[in-house]
Amino acid sequence: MSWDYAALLPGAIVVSSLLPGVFIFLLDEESHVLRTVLNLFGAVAKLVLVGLLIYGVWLGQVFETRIAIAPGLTLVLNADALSVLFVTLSTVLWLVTTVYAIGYLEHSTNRSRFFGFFSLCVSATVGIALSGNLLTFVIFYEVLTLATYPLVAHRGTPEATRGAKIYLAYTLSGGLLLLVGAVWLRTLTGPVDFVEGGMLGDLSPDLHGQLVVIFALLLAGLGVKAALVPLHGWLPQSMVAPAPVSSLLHAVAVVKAGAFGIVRVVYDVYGVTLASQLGLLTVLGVLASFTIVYGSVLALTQDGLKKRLAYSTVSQVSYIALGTSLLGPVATVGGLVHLVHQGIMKITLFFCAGNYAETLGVAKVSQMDGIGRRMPLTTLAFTVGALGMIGLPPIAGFVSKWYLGLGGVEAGQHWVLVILASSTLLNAGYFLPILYRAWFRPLPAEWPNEHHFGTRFETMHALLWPPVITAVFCLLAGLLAAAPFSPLEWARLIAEREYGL
Amino acid sequence: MSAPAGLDRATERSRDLRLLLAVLLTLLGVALTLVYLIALNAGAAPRLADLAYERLPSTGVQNPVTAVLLNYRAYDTLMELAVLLAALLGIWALGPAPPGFQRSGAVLAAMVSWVVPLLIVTGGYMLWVGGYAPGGAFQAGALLGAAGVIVRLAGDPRAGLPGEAAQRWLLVAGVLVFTLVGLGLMAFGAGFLTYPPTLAKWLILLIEAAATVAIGAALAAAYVGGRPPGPDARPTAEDEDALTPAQTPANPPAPPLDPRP
Amino acid sequence: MLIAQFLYGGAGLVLFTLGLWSFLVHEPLLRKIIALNVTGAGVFHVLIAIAYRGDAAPPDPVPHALVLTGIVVAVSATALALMLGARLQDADEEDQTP
Amino acid sequence: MSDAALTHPLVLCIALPLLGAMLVTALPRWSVRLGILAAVATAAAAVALAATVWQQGTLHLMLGGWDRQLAIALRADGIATALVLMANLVALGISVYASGYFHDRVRVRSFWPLWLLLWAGLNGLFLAGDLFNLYVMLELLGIAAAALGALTGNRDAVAANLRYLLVGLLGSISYLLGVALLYTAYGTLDLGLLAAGIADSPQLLAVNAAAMTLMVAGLALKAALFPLHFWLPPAHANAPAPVSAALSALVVKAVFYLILRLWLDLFWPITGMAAAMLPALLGAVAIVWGSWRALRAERLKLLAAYSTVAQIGYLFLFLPLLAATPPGPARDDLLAALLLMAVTHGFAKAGFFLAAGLVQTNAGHDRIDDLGGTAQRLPATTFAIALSGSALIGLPPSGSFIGKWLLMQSAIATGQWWWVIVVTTGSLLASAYVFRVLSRAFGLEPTPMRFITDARAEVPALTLALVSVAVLGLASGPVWTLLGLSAAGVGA
Repeated sequence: MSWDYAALLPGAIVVSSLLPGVFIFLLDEESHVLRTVLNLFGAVAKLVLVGLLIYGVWLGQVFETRIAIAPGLTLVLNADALSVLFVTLSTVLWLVTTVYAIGYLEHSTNRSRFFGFFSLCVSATVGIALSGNLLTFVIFYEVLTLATYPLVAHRGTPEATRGAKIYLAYTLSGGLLLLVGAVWLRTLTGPVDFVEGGMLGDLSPDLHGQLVVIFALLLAGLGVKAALVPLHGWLPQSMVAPAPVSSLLHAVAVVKAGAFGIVRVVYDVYGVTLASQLGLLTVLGVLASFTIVYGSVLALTQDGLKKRLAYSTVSQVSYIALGTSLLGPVATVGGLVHLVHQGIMKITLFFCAGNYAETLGVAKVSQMDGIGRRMPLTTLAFTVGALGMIGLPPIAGFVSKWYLGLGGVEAGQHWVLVILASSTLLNAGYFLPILYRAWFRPLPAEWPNEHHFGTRFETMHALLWPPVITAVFCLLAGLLAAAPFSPLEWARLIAEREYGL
Repeated sequence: MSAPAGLDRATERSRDLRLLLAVLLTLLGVALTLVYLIALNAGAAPRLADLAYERLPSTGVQNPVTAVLLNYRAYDTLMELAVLLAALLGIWALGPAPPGFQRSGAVLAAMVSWVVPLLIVTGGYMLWVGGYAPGGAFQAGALLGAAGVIVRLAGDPRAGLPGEAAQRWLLVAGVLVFTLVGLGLMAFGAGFLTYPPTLAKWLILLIEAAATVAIGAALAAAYVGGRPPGPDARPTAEDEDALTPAQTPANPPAPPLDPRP
Repeated sequence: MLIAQFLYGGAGLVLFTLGLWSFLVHEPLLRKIIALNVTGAGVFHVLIAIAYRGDAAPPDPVPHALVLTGIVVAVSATALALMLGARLQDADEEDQTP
Repeated sequence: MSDAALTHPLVLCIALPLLGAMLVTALPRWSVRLGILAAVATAAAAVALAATVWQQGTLHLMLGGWDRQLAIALRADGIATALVLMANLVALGISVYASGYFHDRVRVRSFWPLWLLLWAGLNGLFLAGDLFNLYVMLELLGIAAAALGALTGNRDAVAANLRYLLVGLLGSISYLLGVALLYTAYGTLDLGLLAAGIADSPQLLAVNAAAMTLMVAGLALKAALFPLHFWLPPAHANAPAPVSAALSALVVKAVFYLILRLWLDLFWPITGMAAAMLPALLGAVAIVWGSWRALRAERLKLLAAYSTVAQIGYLFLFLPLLAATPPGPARDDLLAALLLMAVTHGFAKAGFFLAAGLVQTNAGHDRIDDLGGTAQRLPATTFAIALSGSALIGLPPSGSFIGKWLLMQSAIATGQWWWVIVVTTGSLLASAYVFRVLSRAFGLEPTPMRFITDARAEVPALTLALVSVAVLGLASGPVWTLLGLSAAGVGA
């Protein structure tokens, strides 16, 4: 263990939210100011550290924290291009969500508990992002489960308890399968480090049978969090959580952790070549395609706004898996860039849904008539997110779908276009009626539960600006897709390295 | 009609079970006997006997059993005194002693006044003789305990033991002296319970004397069957037991035992 | 090996088995406690038998000492078991009276 | 005599609690203060012992300075030291907790001497190198434990602990007969000499096998290996919380330690795969059955007690894996994993019981279904339950996660994959029962204002739980070092 800057930075990124989290638990409930300071300090510190990391990686520095937890079992945190993509996404959205959560929850109950686990949750997420081997990934993956459970259960209502229980049942079972797969893989190869291009290529073909079974275990474990059908059952149930939690679960942490894990396993453990040779990509592609269509179909019928968004997540996250399952760098770019794009678009939508609920008591699509006139900025942000999801240029979602389609053609899998087209139609089917209602229907006489926060704007600042900012991100990610350091360019860099181009 | 039939079946089944158990235990007995036969013939004899006798002159005692108990394996004996004390403390934890028996009549009282001193004197003799002939702290302690039993039967609720405070010192005497001697020897560089040959005899006698008192007191106190009655047993105001007076008691005190007829 | 040694030790093993039987079969506490003591006595017999080295040689003092220790342990455990039993009986009687 | 000075902590670990027990017995008015003093001194001796063993390796002491055959040996090797260290730190935590737990004068006076005697017995058992001395220690443990368990004085507790005492006695007598057979055949009681004798005497297979069966069966009864576990749940669930913690975390563990010692050191020539299968199968059933009963338990402490039945089962799964793994790094890993599981469970279960006791004191009961408000009112306590609970499940980062990881790895590597199914089933059931409790903490109760409400009770529980997770889970390397295993050669 060496303790220089390069060896400390990845660890410090994890600790920067972990430590504030621990202190927040210990705080008295009434220490509003101190808690807010700790929250923001953690989020900003993490952002600064990630900035240093990006800069260093751009300069070609190697960052790696290694902690031997037992002989032969080493916790490795390091920064390759893929980790940087995910860690940046989580850190930026974390800061925004923290601001939003402070506005949303600082006046409700059990704040110390909530913000403590909130910090643990993001620590686990960046831990996942920076994991340098499968062991580390499994550890943070499980910690993420444990840290999000109290957030889902936070409201304390019977539905919340039930939703949290279902969430836990799914994720812990999935975690166990992942664990068994990881242990099994380790008996075959020794420590499973994430290596660009995969590390199982040299394994004797006799073991390929075992590798298929292990892949099934790993995919089952990761698929739960990534909400691959039929493992998605927990996600709509966990909608009982407060809005910032839903945002976090859907855009940054849980769902993304699963999708990110699938990317890691396919590219950096198995390697695309081996994975395609073993027929694993086909299985993944079929599962992802089915999930994309199935999630969208279910979203059509939901009246609850958050439920509709939840099913939309089920569908959209599988774009990442779809991109991963297509052999060829272009599709990879599409999948990876969607990791970021889906994140910023979905978080915008959830923030907006939270604003509607908090300001007007509106939780259902059928109550949203004319809401655009009452809350124009929020609804504008919502519109950007929704159109992006549908894939309208120049918003971010268009870029993802373009590359996915192109990748499908490149890989000779033309059916991908059919999936994308039908998904786009379905997206439009469940988002456009909302937009129509919001902008063109008359205002109702009275909102279900209206609050006035005494600001010039439609709602309080801490709630209003986060979705506006993320909506701007959605536009920028699409408009400036070709600029250096854009998500697209970064995804290209990763794809080039994975394919050794 | 069905209930008795069910009962019959139950007894029948338990009879079958007993039969099975009997068969199994018989097999176990036979197997153990065979194994024991093999073990006896394994050629381990004389086992530790010769060595124990060979080292006897440097143990400070001439009785080989005492040498084993108080020297070679003194540590066992120390812990065994702790076992006895633990059992007694466990009995005390269960509640106060039931009241004793009614005062004995004149005949019994006269006999007791003869027998008890005799037992105590015999105990002292046993303790002394243990150094070179069969006897020792256990036998002596057992006699003292028996004296206590007789005294309690004759009507003394405390079985001739002093009040609780003093009794506690008697009970811990054995282990306390034993441990302190052991640690003292260690402090002087001899090693825990490693007696210098010149002092061995007297140290062993000291330990044995304390052990005799402790064993006698523990046996008698165990027969009393609970925390000793007497003025000591009543709670006093200036007690320092609980450092904080604290909220509500964690658990209510155990109800006292029913007085026995 | 001496035949007396085998017979005496073997008798100890018979005691051990009988005690075990009684412990497993009989319900009343007192019988169980006595059964355990019989079982223990069986083991002590075996130890005493090992100590015997014929009439000519003095016996091995180590097993004797072990048995002495074992007896004190057995007495202690028996005393505690009896008192626990008595306490239990009291509690049951209290339950029945009101 | 610097060599002699090295072995002082070996003696002090046993003599100090013994001395403390005498003082608190004789001076009952000072029970708590003297008791805490003795606890701190004993724990310090244990730390000193660990430090000495860490530097010097295994310590040996022939008490009385006699020949090896004649004397009673004390010895501290890596396994013993690791467990001594765990037991003493846990016991220190329990002592601090207990100093505020009992309020009734009689209970205070009864608890401390018995507790220190139990402690002396624990250390004595871990450090003993003599088969008969181990018998005395077992009895000391058994009697002190039963007496402590019955301390509440209620009917259920007395009945359960009477049963515990009798069952324990039967177990010790069986063990003693095994010792008698070994003395008959080999003429010594010293563990090391006996081990050599047994290794040299394959012709005495019948004696060895019979002695092993008697001893291990008797100890399995005391260690509550399924189906001999029936006495444990009522005894542990009805004892006062600090006692439950000691019984579940330490006493059962000490007996298992003795089984392991006999299995690995003494009877290794005959404890091959065939012999190991039976205890492992029983362990597997214990895992599933114990976890299932824990899930169905209505009371928090009963849940914890059944969880102990399951956790003991895990330890027995290691036996066939050890038998199937040739000496080398893989076997070292396995041994370390076994120890890590035992040590982690010690900390976790103690933390769990102490926290459960606090919940019980505050709520006035421990029915899980009605715990809501209390669990939510005491964040630190609920945290202790959560942390120790995740160690019981084996979630990362806890010591038992590493233990289970290595256990499963070895099971797959040796082709005994069925244990993986057992472990995953057990983990799932454990998650279910732990979160069944934790979900009570998320209700609509009023928000607690402080993290800690009763420091003297909550800090020990939380600390013990935290050690099982953060310390043992993230830095378990010292376990390997203490076992004297080279970390360098360890790999897949």
